[in-house]
Amino acid sequence: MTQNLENLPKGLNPEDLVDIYAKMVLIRTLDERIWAMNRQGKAAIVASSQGHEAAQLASVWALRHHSEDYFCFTYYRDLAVTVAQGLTPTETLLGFLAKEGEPMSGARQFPQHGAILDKKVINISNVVSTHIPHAVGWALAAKMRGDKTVVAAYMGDGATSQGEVHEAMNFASVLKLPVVFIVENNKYAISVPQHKQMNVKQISSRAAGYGMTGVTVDGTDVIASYEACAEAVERAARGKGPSLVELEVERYLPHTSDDDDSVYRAKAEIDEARKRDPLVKLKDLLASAGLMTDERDVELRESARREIDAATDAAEAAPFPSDRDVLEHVFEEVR
Amino acid sequence: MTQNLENLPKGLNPEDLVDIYAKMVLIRTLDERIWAMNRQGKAAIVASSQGHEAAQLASVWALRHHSEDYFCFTYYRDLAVTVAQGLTPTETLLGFLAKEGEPMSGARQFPQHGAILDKKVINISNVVSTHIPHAVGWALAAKMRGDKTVVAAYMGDGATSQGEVHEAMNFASVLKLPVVFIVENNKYAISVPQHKQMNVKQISSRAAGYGMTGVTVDGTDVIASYEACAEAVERAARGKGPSLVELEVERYLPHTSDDDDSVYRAKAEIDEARKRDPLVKLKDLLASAGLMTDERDVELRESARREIDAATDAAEAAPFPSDRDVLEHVFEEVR
Amino acid sequence: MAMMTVIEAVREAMREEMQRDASVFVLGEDVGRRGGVFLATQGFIDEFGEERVIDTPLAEAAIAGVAVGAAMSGMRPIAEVQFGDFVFPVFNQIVGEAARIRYGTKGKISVPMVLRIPYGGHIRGGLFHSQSPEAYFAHTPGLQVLCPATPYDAKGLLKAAIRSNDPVVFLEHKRTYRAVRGEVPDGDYVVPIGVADIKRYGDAATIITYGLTMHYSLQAAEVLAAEGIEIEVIDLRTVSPIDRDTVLESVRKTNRVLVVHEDNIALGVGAEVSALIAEHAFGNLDAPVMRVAGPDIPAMPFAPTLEAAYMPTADKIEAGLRRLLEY
Amino acid sequence: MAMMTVIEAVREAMREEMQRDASVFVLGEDVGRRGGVFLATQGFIDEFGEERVIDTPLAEAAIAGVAVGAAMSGMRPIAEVQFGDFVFPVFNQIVGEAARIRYGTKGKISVPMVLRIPYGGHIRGGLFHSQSPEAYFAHTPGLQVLCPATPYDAKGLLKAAIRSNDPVVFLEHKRTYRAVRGEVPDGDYVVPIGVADIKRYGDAATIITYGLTMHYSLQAAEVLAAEGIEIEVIDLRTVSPIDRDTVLESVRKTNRVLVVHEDNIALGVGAEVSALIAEHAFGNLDAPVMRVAGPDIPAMPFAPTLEAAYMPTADKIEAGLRRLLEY
Ligand SMILES: Cc1ncc(C[n+]2csc(CCOP(=O)(O)OP(=O)(O)O)c2C)c(N)n1
Ligand SMILES: Cc1ncc(C[n+]2csc(CCOP(=O)(O)OP(=O)(O)O)c2C)c(N)n1
Ligand SMILES: [Mg+2]
Ligand SMILES: [Mg+2]
Repeated sequence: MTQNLENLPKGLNPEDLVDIYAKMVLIRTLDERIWAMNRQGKAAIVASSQGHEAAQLASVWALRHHSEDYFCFTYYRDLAVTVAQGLTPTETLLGFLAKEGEPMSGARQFPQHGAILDKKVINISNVVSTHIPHAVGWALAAKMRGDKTVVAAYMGDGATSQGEVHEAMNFASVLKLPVVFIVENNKYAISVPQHKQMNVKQISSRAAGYGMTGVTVDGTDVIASYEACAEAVERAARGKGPSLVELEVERYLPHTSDDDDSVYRAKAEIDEARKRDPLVKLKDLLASAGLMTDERDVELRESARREIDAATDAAEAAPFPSDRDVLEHVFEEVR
Repeated sequence: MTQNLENLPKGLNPEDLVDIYAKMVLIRTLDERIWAMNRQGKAAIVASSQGHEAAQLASVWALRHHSEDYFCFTYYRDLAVTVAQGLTPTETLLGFLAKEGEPMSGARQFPQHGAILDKKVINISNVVSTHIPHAVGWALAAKMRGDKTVVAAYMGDGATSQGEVHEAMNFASVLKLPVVFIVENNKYAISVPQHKQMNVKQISSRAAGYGMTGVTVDGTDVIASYEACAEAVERAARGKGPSLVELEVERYLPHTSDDDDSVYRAKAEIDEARKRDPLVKLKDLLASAGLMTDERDVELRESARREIDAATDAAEAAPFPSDRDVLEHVFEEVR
Repeated sequence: MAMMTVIEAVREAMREEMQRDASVFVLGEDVGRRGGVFLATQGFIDEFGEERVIDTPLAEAAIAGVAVGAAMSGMRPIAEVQFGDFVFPVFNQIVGEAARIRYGTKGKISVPMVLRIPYGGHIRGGLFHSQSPEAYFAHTPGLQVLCPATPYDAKGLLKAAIRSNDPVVFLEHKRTYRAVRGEVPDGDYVVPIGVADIKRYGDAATIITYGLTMHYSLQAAEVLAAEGIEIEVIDLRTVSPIDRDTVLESVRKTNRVLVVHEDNIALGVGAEVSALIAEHAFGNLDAPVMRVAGPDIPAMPFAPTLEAAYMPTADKIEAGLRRLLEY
Repeated sequence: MAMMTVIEAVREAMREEMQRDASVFVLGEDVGRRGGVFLATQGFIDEFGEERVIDTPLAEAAIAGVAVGAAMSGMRPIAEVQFGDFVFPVFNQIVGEAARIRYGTKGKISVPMVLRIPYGGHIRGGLFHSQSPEAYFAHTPGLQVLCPATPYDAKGLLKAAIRSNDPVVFLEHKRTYRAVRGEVPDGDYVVPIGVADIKRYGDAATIITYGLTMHYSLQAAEVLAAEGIEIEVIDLRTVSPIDRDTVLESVRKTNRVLVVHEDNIALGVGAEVSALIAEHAFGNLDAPVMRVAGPDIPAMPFAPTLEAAYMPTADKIEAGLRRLLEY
């Protein structure tokens, strides 16, 4: 642990950590359920958030506590962001099962894709990195309108190789836009390890070339992640322009349910990574601070399981969307 | 001057400087002639190299002296590179007048575009930065074949904002390819000044984010430019991967003959820039070292004028290309 | 009524819309102090300030992508790409993203942006300053693709484009910028998107065209008119979605169709026009639908002789008409 | 003869060409240890080493652009884009550059590269894993665009593509990868680029198609065959340049044409086929050239019900045939 609970970063209270832990338990339970439903042939495709939860939740708490308003441009692995922002487990599962009532895209898109504007989350596309310029544009619009939105743009390590990320980061820095670029570096782009993606150890080393602040922290550590994100959010909120926050996380499962990581990743490496499990780390921290007991933890897990069970039932019971509107929403009016 | 002639960088001799000066005089004379021919309505479009000559010629001399073999991917402003590589003034002018016999594209393309393989120059496209991945691919091919080619990839400051530059630099660094990225930073992309293009003073600050060496030097100073390029070429030749060399130059004329810089650039700024004229600086250096006299300079200028006069006559006398082959070379065979 | 050129009409449309609606802004390379390389935004930076007239870095994907993001949040950006040939870096954002966002959010988010693209050749632009990219966009459901030919249409369509709640690719033919003058009414008006215009009435045959070749088609029609043969000239104006009604009605009247465009022939807009006519007016045709278009070579060579060999000019259109009429 | 799937045929073609010619190499995301996300290069890294099987950063423009540069210098790169939907970042390099390099150097430089793209839907790919991008490339002079439907054609065409001295966009339908098995001869053979194949002979009407819908077209033809109506099915295989001779000859025989593809209808490949037939076989048609294709919506929604509504399946093709025959 980088910090003890006496010395938490500004804005973060011990109760926040308890709340974050409870969310993390719920999200891990949900994530595991979705994966299982894929193996049962029910969910067509899944990208797991397991190992990324601390980074994702810390960023959301930092946005909440350090901006007047914010908006999240997520990517497919950001289950913890969407759930923290209010997408319910049932809604989430409607997405994974492509059922009627799915709120992001009406099941036109892969799960977790589309928009939930009232929950401040947009994730339009599966094309890696296309959302980074969108996030910058959203921030530009906010600045032009004079509202106080800070935009969080989430991406993986692999995404940073895309030209559009370069263009968008540069653009945001020139115009000093309120954006926080959050890189969840799990050291793999599908099978391609970091050293084949880039010749640097820290992606944050790119920030200097855009004239912005960049920092790399342990993304399995909620407190360190919170602190780094909070500083970046504050910079954005104060009109000081964008920042790049690299959160070093772990990917415990294959890239997606379609992937087989055994051909490119040693089991020992994953076992080693498991030692940094954000869930375990946060629980241990809370326990050592007297804020969590094994009994309370079991309670949390059981209540999570019950909630996910109920959501599963609801989602399974829902019908597939009717195809009647398949031609609609190409344009404002059907032509 | 950053150096005196006693202390020249490895590989650079005083005679080289005299040769470079003579080339510079020829190229400046040619460049001025082309601009004049545009104003006479004869040359449709011109991008002047004036102010960039020291940087361009120093890079060519560095490539010659520090690699076994090399190849240049130039851009439209690299007249000094193409001429130093052997494109004659007549051939050059055939290009600007779009005449039969133009060697780079058969006058299918803008002047200076196409390829002169025997002269180791390719400049396919007017689309800024598309050649940077090509240069990297050429270097990859050289490395795969085991030949010793070092590839020079020339671009302007504006070009560095393009996503493809990011992708290509990263790619080259991961694979440790023999490339020297040469940025001729004249602080303008047409009318857009550097501070609206990027939030950094030195473009070379991007290099660290790719894990490569980056350096910024005075590109109106032949010796400093040579030294920076030579080190980069040697790194590439020794298998140490790519480098980014930023040469700070001046653009004395509008972006192209189609541009009117008076609406966005103060005359005083250009007057100030004229004080760094690479031609004047090199002449003064040679004179102070006893390697150039006013008489010899006048001789050089007059011989250049005669050569360009003859080339002008030859190019003007040439016919336009016949349109008979306009459908050819879409594919290997006409379909 | 005022006489103005196409570039003046474009400038007026943007200026009036920016005056009318604070959510409209422009971004692109050199649009600020320089006023754009074709001066479409001349004077804007003084009138509207740097905040609404944004000189961008040289990065088309970001220009387009930032515009998409701003439009998603309710602004009405007008993004400029300097030349049609430099448009490919925007494909990911425009063809891949902007076109699908309404559909992919089931109508929750729209993208009210305009991508302005000076395009086309016959200006000695050579291989990389002459491109006609409209067909790529016209193949993409979710995009509205406009190619005005006259100052009147340029102004009225650009206003409609800026006001549209869906993305518009707005193509301005470079040669028309200064070469084409015409009357433009004073005050506000829009030309509806998706509606073709009959620029000349006739009964012997119909030319379906747009952009610069609309003018060349009118010239060819004049030549035949001198011989008493009246050609109808339809200016599509919107090349996607195509105005089927106007096209089919004319076909039913003239029974002969020549499609004319500058873009190369294979899968050019003319292919879709021809296919639509085949599907919906098969029984009305006295002759095959013929096409006069750029040859299938990369557009378009630099030397004047080579450029002329590429370009579908009035004489080539006239020859096409005679072939059609003789069938 | 061996029975194999399309993905196996693709893999075999590449492996044999890499064994034959040291200048052939592959690059793309995950092509190394992972063997590609569809396993097209499974085992290659062990057989050919990291130097010729290059796992790249996640950067399609660089993958394409580096391949262009390597090809210009005489190598024969095979670049992989993981899904057709992620292909837009390569447009600048492929549509803008690779396609024009031979022309723009007057034949001095060629670009002998292959861009392999797993494409197409009906695999629950949703809005961003189902794209059919062939028409964009087919509109581009200088590109050869291949869409094999069977293992035999996949292997033979891919070999021809690798040996071609001009750039090839090689589209492999994802649903055919494992679903379609067929005989493939032992040993070396090529299928010539630009030559269509009659996959079924008939006289009542001609279906012109390619890719996955070729199989669905054969299914529809079987249904009608049971009623004694024989449909000819032409598999274009090369969608650009189109094999006019084979197409026109069949039209002259059957006098009725249905064009079928999965890509959306407006300016899909079917538009060019229809326009070509209009131009060159007008007098041979007993009915309009009709099209069965994806609707003009962004391809293709995720939910199974919605995907089915998009997809041109055998029953929709059968209905199209009946409409055509009744005309
Ligand atoms: C432009 C594009 N190229 C390729 C893909 C296929 N793809 C999906 S995710 C992915 C890897 C992304 O890695 P990273 O950004 O590190 O995110 P992670 O999945 O590791 O969280 C790839 C290659 C894609 N979706 N979009
Ligand atoms: C992709 C693309 N966008 C825009 C242009 C138009 N354009 C031509 S040169 C240029 C500025 C280039 O500036 P820089 O790279 O600094 O080179 P310089 O001309 O200053 O030497 C622009 C915007 C282009 N040719 N290609
Ligand atoms: Mg990753
Ligand atoms: Mg510059």
